[in-house]
Amino acid sequence: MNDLHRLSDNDVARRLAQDIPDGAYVNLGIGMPNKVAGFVPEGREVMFHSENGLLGVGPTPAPGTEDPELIDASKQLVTTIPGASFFEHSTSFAMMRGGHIDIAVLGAYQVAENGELANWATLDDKHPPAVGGAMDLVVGVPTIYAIMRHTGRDGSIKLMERCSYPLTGLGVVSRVYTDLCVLDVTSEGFRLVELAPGNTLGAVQAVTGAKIHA
Amino acid sequence: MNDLHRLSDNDVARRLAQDIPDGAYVNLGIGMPNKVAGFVPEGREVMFHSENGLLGVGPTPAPGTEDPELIDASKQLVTTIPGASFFEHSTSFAMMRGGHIDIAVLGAYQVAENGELANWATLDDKHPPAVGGAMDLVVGVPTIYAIMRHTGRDGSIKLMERCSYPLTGLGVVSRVYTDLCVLDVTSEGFRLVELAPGNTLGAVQAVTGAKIHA
Amino acid sequence: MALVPEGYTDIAGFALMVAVATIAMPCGEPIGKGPRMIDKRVATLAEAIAPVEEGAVVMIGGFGTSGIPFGLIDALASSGVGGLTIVSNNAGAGEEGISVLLRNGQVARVICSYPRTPGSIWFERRYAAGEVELEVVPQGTLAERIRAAGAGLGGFFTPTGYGTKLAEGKETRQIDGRGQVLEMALHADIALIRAEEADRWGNLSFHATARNFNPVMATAAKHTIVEARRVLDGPMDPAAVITPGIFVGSVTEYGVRP
Amino acid sequence: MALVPEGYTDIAGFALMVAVATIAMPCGEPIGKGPRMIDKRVATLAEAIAPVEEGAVVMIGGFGTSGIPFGLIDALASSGVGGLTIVSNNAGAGEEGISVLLRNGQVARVICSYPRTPGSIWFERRYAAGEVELEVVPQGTLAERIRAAGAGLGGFFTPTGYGTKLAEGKETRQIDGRGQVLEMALHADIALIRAEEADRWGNLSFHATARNFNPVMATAAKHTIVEARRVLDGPMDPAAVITPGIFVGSVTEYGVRP
Repeated sequence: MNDLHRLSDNDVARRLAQDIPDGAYVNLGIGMPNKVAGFVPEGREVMFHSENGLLGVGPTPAPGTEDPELIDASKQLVTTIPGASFFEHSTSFAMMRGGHIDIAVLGAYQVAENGELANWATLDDKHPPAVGGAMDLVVGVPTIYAIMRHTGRDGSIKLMERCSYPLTGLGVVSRVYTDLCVLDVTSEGFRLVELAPGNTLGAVQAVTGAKIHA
Repeated sequence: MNDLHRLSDNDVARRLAQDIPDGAYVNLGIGMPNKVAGFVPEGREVMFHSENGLLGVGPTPAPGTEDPELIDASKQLVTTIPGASFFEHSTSFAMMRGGHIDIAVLGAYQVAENGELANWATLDDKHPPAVGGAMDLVVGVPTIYAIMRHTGRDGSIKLMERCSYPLTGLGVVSRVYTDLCVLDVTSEGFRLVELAPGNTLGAVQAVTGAKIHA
Repeated sequence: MALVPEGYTDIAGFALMVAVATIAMPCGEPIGKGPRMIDKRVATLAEAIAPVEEGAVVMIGGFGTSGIPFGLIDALASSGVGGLTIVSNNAGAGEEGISVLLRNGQVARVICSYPRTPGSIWFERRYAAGEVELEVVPQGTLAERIRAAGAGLGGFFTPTGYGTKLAEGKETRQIDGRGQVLEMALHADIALIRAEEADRWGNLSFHATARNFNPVMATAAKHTIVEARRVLDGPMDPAAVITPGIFVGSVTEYGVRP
Repeated sequence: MALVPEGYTDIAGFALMVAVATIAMPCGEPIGKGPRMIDKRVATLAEAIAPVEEGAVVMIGGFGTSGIPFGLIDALASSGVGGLTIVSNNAGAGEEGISVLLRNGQVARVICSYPRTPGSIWFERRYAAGEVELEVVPQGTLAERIRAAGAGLGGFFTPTGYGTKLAEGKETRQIDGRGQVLEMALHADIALIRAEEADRWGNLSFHATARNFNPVMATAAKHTIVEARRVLDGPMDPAAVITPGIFVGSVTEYGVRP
């Protein structure tokens, strides 16, 4: 794998952010997905939704202005932008499940070429499973972007023919952004959108568990 | 029926109002039930619920202070009392169906000795049926009081063994207040609570379609 | 084996988001230097109503005389679009509101809980002549079916109506010892909504009992059209928003109060 | 045959109600001359928590660190009541909130969506030792099951979780071409709620994202116990009420903000 040139997490998030259109309602999962907010191109107004009851998530508060009860789904302190609203949980999930949010960006353990997503549980039964809001997002939001490292830290395959971990949803992922490439999920399987600079399709295919259509 | 002494609608409403306890949450149906609000004994704080999104209905506004968009379920102009709240329809019916309201007072075409209530449609198919919120109230509110004239204007029987009109609910009425008497609905059928002044059980029984247990 | 998806544990990068974001989104100011990007305001009621197509399912907020979008209904009447299915609590009264649509013959079907308001002459006339279909739904079930559509649920079991004529032909079962009826989500193409205040993001608040069916209907249509008594210049207080703008398609100011 | 039940057409009598009512209920003033009649205020958290019984199902509002009724949880911990089923989004973190109940061994079962918050050591310890049962529910389904209980619905069909491990053993069907799972109402004996403001009628408002699960849980319990940062002397503005007092059993002031 010496011939692979990996983007940083921030660069993957920056790449994904280019695909968030002006005026979109977007839910960001915790962790790597949450980085996307910082890279939305200037001039676009995007309303970020946080499952805990906030539409219009703003940046981290300036020191001294923090509100301990104004947090996002990652439990980080945030602010609101103009046009924001607060609401309770059943309304928040009505937005998610009811098809009102345009795009959700989710982390993933595994993504399969048929759009399967696994991001809530592994095969390890020692630790309690924790599903959060991921299953509601994948059934309700029409466009699901997965953002992830292309392979596990141990080199394990994460993009594959079928997920081996318990599923979050079936046929839900539209596009995958990794540190090596961007792939669309199509009826034929993964289709290459672009390679991260310095990589070849052959090298990326070698660390991918399903065929990448060029 | 010369020997019957009938209470006025107001006196029936006044009698019923004695049975509304302090602190109760009460929904009043349109028409005769709505009169009950005016007769709650002084010193009791009762929160009247209106299905169109108001808890804490107050009296008719003084002339010149009317708010055309502050109405009750009868579409009459009202006010609010201290402690009132506004909410939307699905919350309003959550209160009704979810068992949060203590008492509902409903008008009735017919009430049966097994607690059946008919108050939304007749056997006349020429006119469109109109159910409103009655069916939600009868399934959700633990205590349903029917308030009605004991017989129809044409002398027809309205308290009977089984309703002949389409049902609003099964086994839902707890007590019936009429211009002739107050009856409890029990597992044995109607049981006399009291007679309007000047009436005999025999005379009232004669205009009732089911046995009144003394 | 990492238990947490890649990146989940790495929230240090959040600081970078913040650094960038505080530049791109200064608090309290519109984002960017260009024109305001989310702006749901539409100049006229006629323009607002233009997306309504022949045969559309149209939800109309209001209860009695309160919270009815009279301006939008009049615009819909003027548009002449027909074959409509109207979902509303009532079926109009007198010569205004939904009655105008019925009088014009624009309505093929009504789904409501209470079509017998005093003065519902146009509904009664069309109904008696067999010119309009009627589906009567218990009021709470109507609100809940609309909510289910907006919330992405297929249907629900409710005790309301069990054992009555309105449950005939419907699936029922016993749950926790009570008879319950399966009721399905009720979707619409269009919702016509009356609000008190709105902002350019489509956030809405309502006045007194004019709230009623408006918030829930706003969630259940493909396109939600709002007349607001006042359209604010700035944003609404986030805690005062009753209907978040995500549910709203367009907003037009219509200052008339019935 | 009268189409309208007796009395329905006779709304002239309403005027009499008004005449009497304006005497009994002068606008803006408490009713009657005696003591205030509806007063849900309770002096101490310990008194507020007294109705919680051994083995109760207890819903606890909050998400992450926001909107959690820490005061009530601490009072519950001090009460020593055990065998509890806790329904909450998370399962506690660090040495506070739900973690204290777990540490004390008061919890037999947890129903939640996300028990793996960083620092959920007491949950993990009890879970690993088999000392606490866990039911994991997708977060939206959790909120909706709670709402169904509060709204008197038996259950609902949702697409969430269809085809996954969390739908195993559950009834499913196709609705509008989508696989959906039947989920049942989730009731509680007690709900512990954190509000920003409350009045003596139990009306509540919430601060920012501290709203989260609190309003929906307040509807679903036999007895709802509230800690409010401020208890108002007078009534709340009716349009600003988020949780109407009808859903609330008791209110105690607890000014501490996390």
